[in-house]
Amino acid sequence: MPEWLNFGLELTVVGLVIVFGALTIIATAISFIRRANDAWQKHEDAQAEAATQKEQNIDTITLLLISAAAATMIQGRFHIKSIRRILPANAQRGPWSQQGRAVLLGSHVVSKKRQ
Amino acid sequence: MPEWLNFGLELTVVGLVIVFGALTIIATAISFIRRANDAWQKHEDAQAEAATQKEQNIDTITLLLISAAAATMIQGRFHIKSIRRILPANAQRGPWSQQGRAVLLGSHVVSKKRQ
Amino acid sequence: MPEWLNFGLELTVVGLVIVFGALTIIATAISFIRRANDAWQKHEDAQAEAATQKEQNIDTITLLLISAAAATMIQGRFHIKSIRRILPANAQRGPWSQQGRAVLLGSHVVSKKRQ
Amino acid sequence: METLLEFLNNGALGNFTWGNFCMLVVGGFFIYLGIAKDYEPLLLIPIGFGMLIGNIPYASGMSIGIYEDGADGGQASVLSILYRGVTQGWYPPLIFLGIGAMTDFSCMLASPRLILLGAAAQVGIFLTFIVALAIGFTQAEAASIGIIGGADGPTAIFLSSKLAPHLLGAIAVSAYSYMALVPVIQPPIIKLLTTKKERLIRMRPNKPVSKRLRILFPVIAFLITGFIAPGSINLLGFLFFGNLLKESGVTERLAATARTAFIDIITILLGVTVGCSTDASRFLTPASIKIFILGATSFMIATASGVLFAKLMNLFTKNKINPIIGAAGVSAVPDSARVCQMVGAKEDPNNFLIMHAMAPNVAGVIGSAVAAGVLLVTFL
Amino acid sequence: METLLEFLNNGALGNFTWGNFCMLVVGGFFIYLGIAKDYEPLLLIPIGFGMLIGNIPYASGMSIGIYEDGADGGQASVLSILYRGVTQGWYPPLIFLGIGAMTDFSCMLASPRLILLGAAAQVGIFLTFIVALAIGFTQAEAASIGIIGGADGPTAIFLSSKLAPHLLGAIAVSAYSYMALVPVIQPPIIKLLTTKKERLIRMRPNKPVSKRLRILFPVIAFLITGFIAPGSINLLGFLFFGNLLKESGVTERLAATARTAFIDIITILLGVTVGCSTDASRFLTPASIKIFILGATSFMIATASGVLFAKLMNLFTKNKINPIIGAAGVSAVPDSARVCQMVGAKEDPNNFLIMHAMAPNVAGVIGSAVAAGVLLVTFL
Amino acid sequence: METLLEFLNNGALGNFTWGNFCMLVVGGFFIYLGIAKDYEPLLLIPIGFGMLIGNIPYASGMSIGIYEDGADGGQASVLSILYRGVTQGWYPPLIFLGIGAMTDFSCMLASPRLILLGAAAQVGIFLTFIVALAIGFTQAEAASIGIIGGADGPTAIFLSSKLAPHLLGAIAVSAYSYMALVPVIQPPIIKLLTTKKERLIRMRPNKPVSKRLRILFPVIAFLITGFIAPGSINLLGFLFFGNLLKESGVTERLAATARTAFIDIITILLGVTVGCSTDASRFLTPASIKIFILGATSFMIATASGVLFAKLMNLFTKNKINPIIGAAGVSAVPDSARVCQMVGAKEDPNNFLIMHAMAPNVAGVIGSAVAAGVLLVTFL
Ligand code: NA
Ligand code: NA
Ligand code: NA
Repeated sequence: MPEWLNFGLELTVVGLVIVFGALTIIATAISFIRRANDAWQKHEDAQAEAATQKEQNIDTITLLLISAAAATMIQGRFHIKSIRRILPANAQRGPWSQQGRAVLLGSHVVSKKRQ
Repeated sequence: MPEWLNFGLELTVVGLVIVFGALTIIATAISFIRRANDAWQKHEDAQAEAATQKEQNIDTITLLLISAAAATMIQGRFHIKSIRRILPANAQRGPWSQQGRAVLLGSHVVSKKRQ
Repeated sequence: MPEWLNFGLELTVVGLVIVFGALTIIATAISFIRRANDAWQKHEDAQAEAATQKEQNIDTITLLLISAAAATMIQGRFHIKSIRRILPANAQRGPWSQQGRAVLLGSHVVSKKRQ
Repeated sequence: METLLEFLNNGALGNFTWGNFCMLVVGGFFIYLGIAKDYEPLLLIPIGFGMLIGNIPYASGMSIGIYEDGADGGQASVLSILYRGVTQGWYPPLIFLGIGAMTDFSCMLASPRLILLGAAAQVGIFLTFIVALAIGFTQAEAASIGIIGGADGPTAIFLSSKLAPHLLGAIAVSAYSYMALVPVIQPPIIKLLTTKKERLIRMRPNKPVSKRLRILFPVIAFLITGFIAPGSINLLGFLFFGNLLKESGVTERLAATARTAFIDIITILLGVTVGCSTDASRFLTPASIKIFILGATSFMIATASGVLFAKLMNLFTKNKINPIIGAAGVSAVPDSARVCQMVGAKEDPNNFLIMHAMAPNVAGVIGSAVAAGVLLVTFL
Repeated sequence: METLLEFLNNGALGNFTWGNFCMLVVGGFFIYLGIAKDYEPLLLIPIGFGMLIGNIPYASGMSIGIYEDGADGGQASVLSILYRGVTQGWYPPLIFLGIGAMTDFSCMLASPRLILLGAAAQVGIFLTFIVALAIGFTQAEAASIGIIGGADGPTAIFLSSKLAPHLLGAIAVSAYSYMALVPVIQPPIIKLLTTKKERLIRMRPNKPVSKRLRILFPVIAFLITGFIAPGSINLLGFLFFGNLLKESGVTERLAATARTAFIDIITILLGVTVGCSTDASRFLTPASIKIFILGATSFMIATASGVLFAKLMNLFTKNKINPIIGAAGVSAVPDSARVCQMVGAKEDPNNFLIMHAMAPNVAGVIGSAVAAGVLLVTFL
Repeated sequence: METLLEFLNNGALGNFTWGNFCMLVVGGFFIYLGIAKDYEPLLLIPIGFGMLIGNIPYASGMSIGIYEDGADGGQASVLSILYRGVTQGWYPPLIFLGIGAMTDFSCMLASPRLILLGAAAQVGIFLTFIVALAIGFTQAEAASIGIIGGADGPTAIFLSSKLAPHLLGAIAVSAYSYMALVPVIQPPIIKLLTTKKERLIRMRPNKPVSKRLRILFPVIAFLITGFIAPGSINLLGFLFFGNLLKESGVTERLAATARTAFIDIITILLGVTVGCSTDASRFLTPASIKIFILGATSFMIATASGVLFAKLMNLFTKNKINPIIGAAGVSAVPDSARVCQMVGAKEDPNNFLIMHAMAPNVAGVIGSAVAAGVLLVTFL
């Protein structure tokens, strides 16, 4: 058998073993996690609630931001009772998006008078 | 006549000939195509129909995707009769946009239960 | 006092003087401008009107663009009396956005017949 | 007057060759395929127009051409600078970042066993490697040619930029051409290798996948592939990173940019420069012809082995797999999955294979990246 | 205390020059023009702020300045790295890509004869070239100065980065300044060269343009210009490529990115670095003054020749052209077209010239790019 | 068979070290913090995943690793190329461009006196510098470590890339870690240094700020900071330039791109490459431990000095400041401002501190950039 064929076959075997190996391990890991999932489910639901908690929490921030802005404008003569939420619950969170909101808000506050 | 002026004028002539040449040829080509267009028109209309055909075809894909997803959720107990098309006919086609739809779809399927 | 401590303290002093200096000057500048603002206000209002003037002016352009396009389509048989403005007053101005409008417009004109 | 003639002579007209003419025709044909036939237009149109740019003939030495990279002391041309992303191999990982950010792996996570089909389709890579050796290519060249069967443009470009830069143009173009031609190449092979009865097999709809699994997957899959084939981390690292950005739920703004503006920019630059690199004098060679033939072979072997492996799996499982979806293992996301759907729909319009086909489809991307990693560390 | 004083001395205060002061004022004025007068704000504001950055004086050798490119072995400054896109000339083609993706050529396709007006306006480039030779600039310098009359910032930057890098700052700034001042420069010239009767000429509304023509145009136009003036393919290749992405109908996502995020990013980087490059010690020279004067001349000649050529054409056609739109041939898209509209509307508010003016306007972009190609291959 | 084993040996498995393992765990932990705790996910997730990529072990010399920059004549790895934006220091200014385009300075413009709080918080930088000198770091290293107290990732990366490249990984990671941990670090310090009565102080709502002031601010602030500390223009030039794009009202399209696609792209590349640079063999050193401890110190000193300075100011003004907002002077925009809001709300739910806290918050960004400029010119 010529050298190149020999080498080619060897590499083919090694290569396929590695490719199949990698993907098989991934597949196994996935099925394992899926099975484990039911056990985790309970814990997850707990987390989910916590999450909504946090969600609320963030809304509070927004609420405060808005109230603050409003206060800024109306010099605190009135009081905000409720605010309809304009962002979906799963909107981008994270500092920068918050910042983003603040930005919009800020300019909005200003625009009121000047734009 | 000084050398620089000589050279300058020569370049000016050459340059203008080339600029006018290029744009004139373009203009001519365009008018030619415009004239040829009427002849092509018939053929084009034929194509246009074909296109709508294809369009349909792609919608079918979408339809199947959606049905499949629905099936996934309702474990095929019901049957989808008709689906309102949410994308304009001239929406981006091409693999990635398809992919895009699949993505949205996938997450939608999941969100149903988990989000 | 060891050399490094000596150096460290010196740099700290210099650094803080510069940081406080810079920010203090900024703060002073801002308050100065704020005070000057009232004086400028009158002039600003004048400008504001000029701005709306210009705004109008730009709308005129848009109006003409649209009329032109319309004329293109209806071969000038009718006449446009009024056009509802689709862009907010503070939409991006500047050449490219104008260009952008022209683009949309152009393709719109064409699409009418061919798309 | 002489000046004018002389000028035109030094320009395109003077340096015209029939090779350039052929390439211009090919470029125009690519554009036509993209627009009229809607074959992978996002790839074919940039590549096609790039071919036009790259084959306008002119006297060299004016730092216009894509190969005038300033190595000869002259100024590097604009095209050669934009081409660096290809030659230095950093466009492909960035494209994988965007692909990861737009790919939904749930179909694959829902039925892990189908992942193996994505492995099976890589057989094409290695068999083609052997054939390429047989007809006299060097080992590194053969490896770069074989990867065409991976049906992943970025993977092919990345590997050949490292192993066989001089063949990059031909390899990239044939890889993208065949990816565009998937709807033409695959159906006959699928029909040939499957019985009507097999093509009628219906598969159970997938159960939904938990958010946690979708978040854990990119991390775990990266670690596994990275440890087994470190050569693949450049590609898979960015693929799974992009997917984590998508699934994490807290980095949506990054994922959104990665799958829109970012991947679009890189796609434009990659496509047009790869097209430009097909200068006739370098591209129209016997080697290119061989590469195109080998590429086709590679694609067919890959499709066939995917299908056959599905049938093999059916011998050992009671919950039968429709062997059509084995063809999706070649990746070429998501075209080959759509092909499977259509082939299946021909037999039974209510058989929704596409959701199942997406599993081997995306698995195939991982599979060929791992194979590329193996070849990279073997020959670099 | 000494340390503090010494520190401040090594800083801006110690190295202050009146030249810097002037440039800071100019920068502020550019910003004012952009905001208060809305003159090309997308260009003037980045350039203006760049002038502020580039003229803060400081002791060099801290790899802060845009000219500290590490050639002297030191570290390349951030600004010098971002400036490479200008000096290596790859920002302009990328901007042309975006312009192509946002330009609608239908107005031009609807009345091809108006394209010639876009050629006529290029006379300014070559006459200015002669004048520049006359007052002692080298040929390469003269060519780069002449191109200012092309009224295309990217074209001017591209050519001068290749032919006269040392004049790039002055050329770029004057090109953009005059583009911004089009509404001031052109009207008087137009009025001077046309009769009221001519300005009242109404032109027939355009017929719509078929989609096929709009798709074929970028390909054909690129081949024609490429073959005749290969030196222009770097600019026109990307311009027409972008336009094909727009018109093809199947690559809208690429076109959308090219005309938004992509061109915006490059515009920001180009503008601010060009502004930074106007360091007083390099910018405030007799040469710059001459360049500004020549640039103005170039603009006026271009406008005039456009208008006069329109009148010339009217001698040979029965379907008269309103000579006002000849002025749009200088490009400066779409400002000069808007100027034509306004000048025309002064005489007859119901005369819609802008759609017609867009034709020579976009043709002018092509014309000056071709001229740049000619100059490039002649002097490189 | 041997080939296979040998292959695996040359791969990750053969080169595995416990150091890599630790770093992989840390990376996973970062990702967990970002997702589960929502701590700065836009930073922690890219950095965390980068740590995974950077700590997959492999035999070097395959141009995979981020440190294989081709200096040894080999091919530069993709990661090393993307990492250049960090080592050459041009990612940070571009991020500042985007931050400027998304930051609304009106809160600060409405009550200028609060700017001083942003200066006070920089005390942490210099005191930490002294401590770092004390425990044996070189002056340049000590400066780079002190800047962690600036609580600005980009500033810290920019400075250390110039002064102490070998510590960049550790400094960047600790800077971002502590920025993410602001909600954990600051509250106790605030409570410790303030009385309930002080925390209950209500501040007058701000009056609106005129558009003109918002436009003038970036220009004037840049000139002031530039003249006093030229070393800061790379950072502040882009910050204020971005802000001018936002406020000018005529460059909104540029500002919009700068604060979305542009900053997102740079954030992705910066985060993942910084993460990759934490290769265990370089990262797990005594120096890193010290840096983390010093970083924490720096953060605490900064917070404390902000709060204390607020109390100091209250001695001289009748219109009292709520000392809580002094903590926002460390920047870490906008987290620390949110922390102030929460701490204040604990005492009085109707006390809206956040609008006031934004003032020292954004002022802190300017403050630490100026401090960085001082350190840069002192030690470069
Ligand atoms: Na594949
Ligand atoms: Na022009
Ligand atoms: Na700070």
